[in-house]
Amino acid sequence: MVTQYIFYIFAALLIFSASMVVTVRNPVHAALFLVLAFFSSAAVWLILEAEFLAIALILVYVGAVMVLFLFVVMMLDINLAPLREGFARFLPVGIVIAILMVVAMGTVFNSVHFNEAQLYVVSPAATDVDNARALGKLMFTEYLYPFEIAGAILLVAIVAAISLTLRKGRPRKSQDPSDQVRVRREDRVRIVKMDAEKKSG
Amino acid sequence: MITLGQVLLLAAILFCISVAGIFINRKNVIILLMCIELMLLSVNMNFIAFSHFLHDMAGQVFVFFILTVAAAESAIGLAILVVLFRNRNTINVEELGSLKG
Amino acid sequence: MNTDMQSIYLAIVLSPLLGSLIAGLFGKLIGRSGAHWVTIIGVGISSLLSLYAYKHLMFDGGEIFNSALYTWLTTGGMQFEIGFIVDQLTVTMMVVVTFVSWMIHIYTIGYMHDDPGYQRFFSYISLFTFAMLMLVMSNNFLQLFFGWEAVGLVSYLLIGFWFKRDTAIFANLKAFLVNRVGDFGFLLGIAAVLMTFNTLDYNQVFAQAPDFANATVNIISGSEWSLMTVICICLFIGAMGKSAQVPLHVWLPDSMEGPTPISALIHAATMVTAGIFMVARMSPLFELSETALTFVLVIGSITAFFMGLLGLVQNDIKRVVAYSTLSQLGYMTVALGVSAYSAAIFHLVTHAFFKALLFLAAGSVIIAMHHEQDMRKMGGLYRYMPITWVTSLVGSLALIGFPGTAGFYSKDAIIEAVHHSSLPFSDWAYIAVLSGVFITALYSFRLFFLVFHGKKRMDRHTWEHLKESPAVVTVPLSVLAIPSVILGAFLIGPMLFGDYFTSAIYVTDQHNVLGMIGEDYHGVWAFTLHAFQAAPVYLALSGVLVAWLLYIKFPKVPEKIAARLNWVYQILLNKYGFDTFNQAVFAGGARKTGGFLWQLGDVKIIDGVLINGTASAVRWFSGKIRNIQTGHLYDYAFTMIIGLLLLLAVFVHHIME
Amino acid sequence: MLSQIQLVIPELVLLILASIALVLDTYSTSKEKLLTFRFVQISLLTVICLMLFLTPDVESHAFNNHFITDPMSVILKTVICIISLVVFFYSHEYLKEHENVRGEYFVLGLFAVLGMMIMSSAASLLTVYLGLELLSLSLYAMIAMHKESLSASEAAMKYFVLGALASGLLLYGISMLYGVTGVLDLQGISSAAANSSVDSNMNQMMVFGLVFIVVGIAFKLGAVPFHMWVPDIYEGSPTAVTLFISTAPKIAAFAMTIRLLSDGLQDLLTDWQGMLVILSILSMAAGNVIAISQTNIKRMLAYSTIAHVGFFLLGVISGTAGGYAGSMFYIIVYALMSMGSFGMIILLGKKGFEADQLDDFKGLAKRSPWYAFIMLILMFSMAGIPPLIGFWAKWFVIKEVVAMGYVWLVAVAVVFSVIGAFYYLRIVKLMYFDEPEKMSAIKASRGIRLVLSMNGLAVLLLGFIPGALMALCISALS
Amino acid sequence: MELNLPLLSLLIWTPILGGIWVLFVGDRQEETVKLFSLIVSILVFIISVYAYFQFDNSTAQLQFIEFREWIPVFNINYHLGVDGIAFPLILLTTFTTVLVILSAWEVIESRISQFMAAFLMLEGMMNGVFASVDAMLFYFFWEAMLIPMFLIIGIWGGPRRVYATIKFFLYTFLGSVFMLIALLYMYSQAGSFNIMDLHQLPLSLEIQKLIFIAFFLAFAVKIPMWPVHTWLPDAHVEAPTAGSVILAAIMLKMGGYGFLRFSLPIAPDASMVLDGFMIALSLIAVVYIGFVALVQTDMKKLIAYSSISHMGFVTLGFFVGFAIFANTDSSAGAVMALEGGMMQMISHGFISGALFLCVGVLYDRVHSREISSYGGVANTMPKFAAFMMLFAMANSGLPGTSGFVGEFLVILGSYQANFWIAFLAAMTLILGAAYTLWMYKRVIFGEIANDDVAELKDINSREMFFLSVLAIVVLLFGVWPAPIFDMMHPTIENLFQHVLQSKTG
Repeated sequence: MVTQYIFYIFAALLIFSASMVVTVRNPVHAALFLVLAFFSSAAVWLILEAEFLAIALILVYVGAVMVLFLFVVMMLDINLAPLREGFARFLPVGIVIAILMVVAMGTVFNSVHFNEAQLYVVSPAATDVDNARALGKLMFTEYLYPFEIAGAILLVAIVAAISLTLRKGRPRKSQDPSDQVRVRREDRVRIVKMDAEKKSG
Repeated sequence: MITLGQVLLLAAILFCISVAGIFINRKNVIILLMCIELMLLSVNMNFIAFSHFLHDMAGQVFVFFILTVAAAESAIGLAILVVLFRNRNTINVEELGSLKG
Repeated sequence: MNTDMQSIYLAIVLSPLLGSLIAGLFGKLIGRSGAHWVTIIGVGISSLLSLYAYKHLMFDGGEIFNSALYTWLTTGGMQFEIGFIVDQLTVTMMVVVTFVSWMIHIYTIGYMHDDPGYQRFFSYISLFTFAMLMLVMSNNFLQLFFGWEAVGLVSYLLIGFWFKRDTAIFANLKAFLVNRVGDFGFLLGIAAVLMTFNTLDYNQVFAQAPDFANATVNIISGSEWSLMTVICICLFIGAMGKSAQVPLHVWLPDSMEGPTPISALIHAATMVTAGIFMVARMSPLFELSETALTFVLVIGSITAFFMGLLGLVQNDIKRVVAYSTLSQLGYMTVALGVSAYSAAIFHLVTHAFFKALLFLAAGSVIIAMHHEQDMRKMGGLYRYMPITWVTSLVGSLALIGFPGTAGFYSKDAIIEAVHHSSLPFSDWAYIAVLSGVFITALYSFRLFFLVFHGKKRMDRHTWEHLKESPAVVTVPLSVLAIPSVILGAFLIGPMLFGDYFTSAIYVTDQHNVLGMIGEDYHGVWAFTLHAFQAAPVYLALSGVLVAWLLYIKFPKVPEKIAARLNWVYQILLNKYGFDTFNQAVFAGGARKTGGFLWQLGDVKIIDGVLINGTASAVRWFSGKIRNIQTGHLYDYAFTMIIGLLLLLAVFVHHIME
Repeated sequence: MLSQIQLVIPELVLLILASIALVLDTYSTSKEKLLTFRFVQISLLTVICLMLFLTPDVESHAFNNHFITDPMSVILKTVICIISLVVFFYSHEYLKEHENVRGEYFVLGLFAVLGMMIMSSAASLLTVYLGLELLSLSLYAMIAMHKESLSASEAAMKYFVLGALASGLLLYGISMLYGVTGVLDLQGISSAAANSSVDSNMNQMMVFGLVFIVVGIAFKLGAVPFHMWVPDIYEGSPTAVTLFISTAPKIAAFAMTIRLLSDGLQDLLTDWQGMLVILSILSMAAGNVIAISQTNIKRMLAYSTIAHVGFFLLGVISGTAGGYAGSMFYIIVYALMSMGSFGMIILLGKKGFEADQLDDFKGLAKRSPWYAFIMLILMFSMAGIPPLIGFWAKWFVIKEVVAMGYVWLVAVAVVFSVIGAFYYLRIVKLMYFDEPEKMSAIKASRGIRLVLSMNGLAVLLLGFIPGALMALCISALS
Repeated sequence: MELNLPLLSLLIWTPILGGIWVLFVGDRQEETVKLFSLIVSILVFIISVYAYFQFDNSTAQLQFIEFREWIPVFNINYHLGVDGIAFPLILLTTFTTVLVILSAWEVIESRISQFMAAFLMLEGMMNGVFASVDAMLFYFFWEAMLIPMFLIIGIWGGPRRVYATIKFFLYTFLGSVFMLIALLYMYSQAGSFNIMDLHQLPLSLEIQKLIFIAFFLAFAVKIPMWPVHTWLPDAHVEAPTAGSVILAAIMLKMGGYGFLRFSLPIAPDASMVLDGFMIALSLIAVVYIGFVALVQTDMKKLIAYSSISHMGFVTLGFFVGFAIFANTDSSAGAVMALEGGMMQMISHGFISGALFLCVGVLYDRVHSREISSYGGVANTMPKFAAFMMLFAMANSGLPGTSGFVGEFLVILGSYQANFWIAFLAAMTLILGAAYTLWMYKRVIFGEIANDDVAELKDINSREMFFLSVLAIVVLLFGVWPAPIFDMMHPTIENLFQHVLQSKTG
């Protein structure tokens, strides 16, 4: 009973923070709301007895990824002025679509009253098994192959991130005539759509 | 007691929010990345719910991998963002339209 | 026996062809004289051999030759063959054709004397002789059609011989096309024959014909037509084209644009009579359809009368003769109509000679006048060119049917025949041909007087150079003059009332008008005398008299009459408006239709709308929808989501059931 | 365990070699990074040999059904490696010409290949997903690697965001499948799907998941309306990368399609058939029509790719082994052709100048008859005219669809392919009927000339003897 | 002597390989290229003539059969063979190609090697089309042919060549793909692409109709029939002379060949049901197009339109058979009409080819195809005028020329079906003569129109040669067409018997 209420609370919190993430202007605030979202979902996971993942989410995500986000946001000192401009006119569309999807999915879930009974295979409830241990065990036995791949993926991420962001010294200022001759319009001119000036008064 | 349906619905809503976020956000690429994170979160929610009600660890393992990949993804995403910013001095999505037609 | 006759017949046909080829292909090498020698020899050979063949068949009682040379092609179990039949009818034609042609070859030497296209000309006329022989000697419809078209081709080439003259090349195109209209019917006729009899061989067709006498065919759904009528009328349409019967006569006067020898040979003596010959040849078919015969009769009489009238107002010497040809052809057709086939052939033969004669005479005049053809610029020539004068007098007499001349017998026979005929419209036709006699006389002697008598109206220069034409011209004239006078008397007996055409021509008893006439035929002399108790002679004489009055005695009168009866005069001048009508309706109409179909159908609808329309539509559409690709991330994401929702929608709907 | 490892030797070796290459790269100082390049080429060759000699052609699973090797996977992997080999060659030429050779480029390339191989022999949803990510992540990086190019970074960003979105959708579908069946390996899923036909509830849930999975696949293939990334990425990326994206990954995507839809969800045939029909028709229509109004050849080829995907899907739609074989044949042939076409663009390009405008092909026949001829072959092959292999590809696919009785669908397809023929013809027109703007002869290394010629001739000769390849594809899927 | 050569393969591959070799020789040695191409084409012609003497006229069976596996997985085979329908067309092809190569001798300046190569390859492919017994092989050649033709028109064509050639390509391509669908469908039924098997394949009437339509689209475009004919005038006008000749003389015939080889025997019941439709279209072609030809101001366009109208006779001859049979209940007339159609195709090959060559002769001198820019050519080019007269007459179906035979038989045949069909068909006697001779009059006759005409040189020996060869052929088959008929008679007889059996059920 209690758990149910806790679930509802955190669910509400999660939804709220998520919607804030997509609506606030300032990316820093967005990032912080995202953190909040992670926390609340971590809570939900705990209710669902995924302790290890809940912790991992906090540690890995909030600890690493989100910090990375914030770091980037800070590093690229983006002047937020243009980013502040209202997007209210797109909001309705977004909401409509969102509602639509929710309805679509909702109908499915309602039409199929999900609960344990109707699931395909329900293995007997594992009694007092340490979630972390069980996970770890699987990881290095059944899921060895995927685990390897995950390793590769991380390696790729590292290589990519480095080779993309690393700058070899300062970019040369010297000019290359051939480049200037062969320059193409696409590289130089960028057509930016702009609304007409508002008439004052 | 919570039912599976409720959690799925929660995940669904989260999913929809993130999706909506991707196309109502017309200014800031970083927010896009965050929306993606949200989407993955909702998927994770699904997996965990299922694995909970199925009493089956596979779901959680999957989530584990998703977390890993998501981390890698965001790393690369941010790297690209940096490159982009260095090139154009902006991360405004609306100005990201020189390739079209 | 048969085989060496075959080789003779082959020689008859091929020698002109050979001559033509040599003259045509190697004209440069052999030179002018070479050209005329080789062709004249060629035609001469075939002419002499034809005479021999005539003798062989008529007097030595040689049997009729009828066999195939080779198989043209075999299809669907049907054999199309090339072969000859040589019977009395054929051999008569052969003699006429080759003989006249020969004469004209000789005459040409003089007439075309200083024409650059000398060799070409000889090659053409020899080729014509070949084609004409193929036509008359054919033993089947296929070859008949071949010859039929071949003579058409040569006539086309010869009318346009002076291809620099616009009038000439207009005339030859016109001639060919009008003939094609005839052939159009002719071909359908042949098709009908093939369908009915499953063969194109004359004898087989004629043998089966009676079985189909009452057969009917359903052309326009509902109305049953007599099969034979359809066949015969179709065939006769062909004849109308070739033999210039109203309304397909329009090409013949214009064909006078060709050199005079051609007018004589093709457009008077031989080719134009092909139609007559063909109908005579088809007598076994025509006899089976009164309707067809009546049709022939009516067309013939119309031609005979109205075309004659036109001769009155023409001033071009050749055109006058041309119109007389038309009306004479009308006479022959009338004869055919009343089943007096032999009379028709008889007239054909005599006409061939005296009309050729007249033309050549006219030609000789034209030479003397330095190729001036307008009679109003002539006059009083008899003093300068006696031979021409005499011969053309003979010709004219024959033409008007002056008793004793060849024309007299044939024409009188026809008139008699019409008189005796019991077909509908025959009495009408009788009147037509009778009055035709008067008109003929009138215009012939109008010509005669205008050219040879009265005061000289030509310019000084011509006048001073007036002289008789050279021998190559006058000799043929004289040679042709003889048969024009005597031939009739010789032939009338056997040809009309004897068993000349024993098997060649078939007449049913109820149509056998000649038979009736034959009952009170007691020899040439009686026939001639008897003529004096009948109208024609007097009509002819009065015609001459009137001509004399109008053009010698009171030369002013004609203008007065013309002025008085102006509207009639205009109608006649405009040839009843046939040409204007054809030009406007057929020529113009066809071009308009073509332009319309092309511009609207092809260019606008099919190409414009369907083809290029589609293409440009796709292009335009492409240009439009490429803008879906806005280049903005959020739109892309949006599209993807919409796509997802679309699929979901399809599927949510699917689970609702 | 060892026996299991034996099965994955090619992947394993590739992984190791890739890592070595990474290290080696730091030592290859030359401007052209020849060392890395050579090594990468060699390692690919090694893998190919391993594939041919080691792997058993019998179907066998390993690692608790996360990995499968069967004739199809072997063939696909081999083809992928061979194509990548050539692609890297072209790329190296391109990078050399543009003085932008980066060792990581090839290393990442190797990882991408690894990802594709994993996809090709994935036996569980998890491995499919991981392989896909490995591939995509490498690709994002490879595109963005050209830091100076504005268009490249834009392309990279677009590709990244949309790709992430797509994989998110895919994951959602996977989670649904997992939820319904409680298993991750495709065998288990297919058996579950078999039962699902009796249990309507479950069936609906599965189909619900299926939609998302189809979307994921469609995105990877670039089928309308999930194609929006294709034109921009093709145009924006440096030609070398475009070349790569447009070839090998398509084959991997095919593998993924077969694995998920056929191995996993064959029992939901009727459901996904319907979806694919829609996608296929839309793709053929949009691709062919929009391509007509393009002026940039890379973009045009992008749209033609979309159209080809539509055609390729036909084979999958037929839902039979034959149909899959047809699609496999089609995608391989397509890879061959598009490799050649982009190779041609690379050949014509010079430093600081991408020959990616249609007008750059004007009068090529005068400048260099031979390459004009090669391009002619490629274009007509893409249009599907005999005697070129492209014809047989289309032929094979529509043959199967006709056999399944969807004649109307084929009719639509061929009409669009006729429309499509127009823009291929236009290139031929530019090359042969127009006058060149500049008469400069083409100067390129002997190597690329040779490879390109081989490529073109292969398209021609295979057109005369397509039998072997067809037989191979059929055997792969029987 | 009886040496067992793979004659058909030789006919197909000799020119193709020759063409490739020519490509590699390149434009540097022009003379070599020309000479070599000429030799190859002559060689091929000789082979075909040799084949003619080996050809057995008495049977309807396929001859010179060659069989090799090609794509065993789908039972597609390299299966060649010819019968009385295909073989005359092969002879036509080899014969025409020689003349075509001669005709281009001094005319083409640019990229001569590519030009010659294109034509040689084209010849090979065309032979392939006629010689294929396997439907896929047939289609393979059928489509492949588009490529060289596309280039020929596009590279060496006139001012609007690009429009014309793309139109030509897409038009024909669109038509053919439907044929492909039909073939694949039948393969899914019969499991074989062997045309002879397909002939035996039973099909319900509905299916037959669809298949018939599919084939119709392919062949009607090719032959071409109204209303899908509009590519032809453009293609003809823009193509270089040699191209027009090949197009007119052979490519069009493929449509007719297709009708005989596929439509009729594979969908006989459908053909019987739809024959009214086909006849109607054919008659429209004859009359409508006849009128259109009348008003053309461009010689080539005029000849192109006359080609369409003559092809109308071909299709008429092919499809009027059922009506004839119904009317006379004997196959004689039907066979006559069919063979008439065949003959029309062959003779049209010679005549239209000749006419295009004539126009080419003028074009090479004056560089205009407009009728109005000529007049009085006879004054300066008498020899030429004579030849053109002959061909013009042949074109308007004068007896004694090959042009007459086909029309004659078809008209005779169609009369047995219905008077009015014959009536409309016979209109061509008038229309054909009208548009041909009117053009002739305006171009050849009359006073010398302008200085260009005044400076014309009469035909040189090369032109003399190919024109006279054609003239001889036209006349020969005019006075003695029997050989051609003997060649095709058994086959067509047999074909019609086959067509009479219903395949439904």
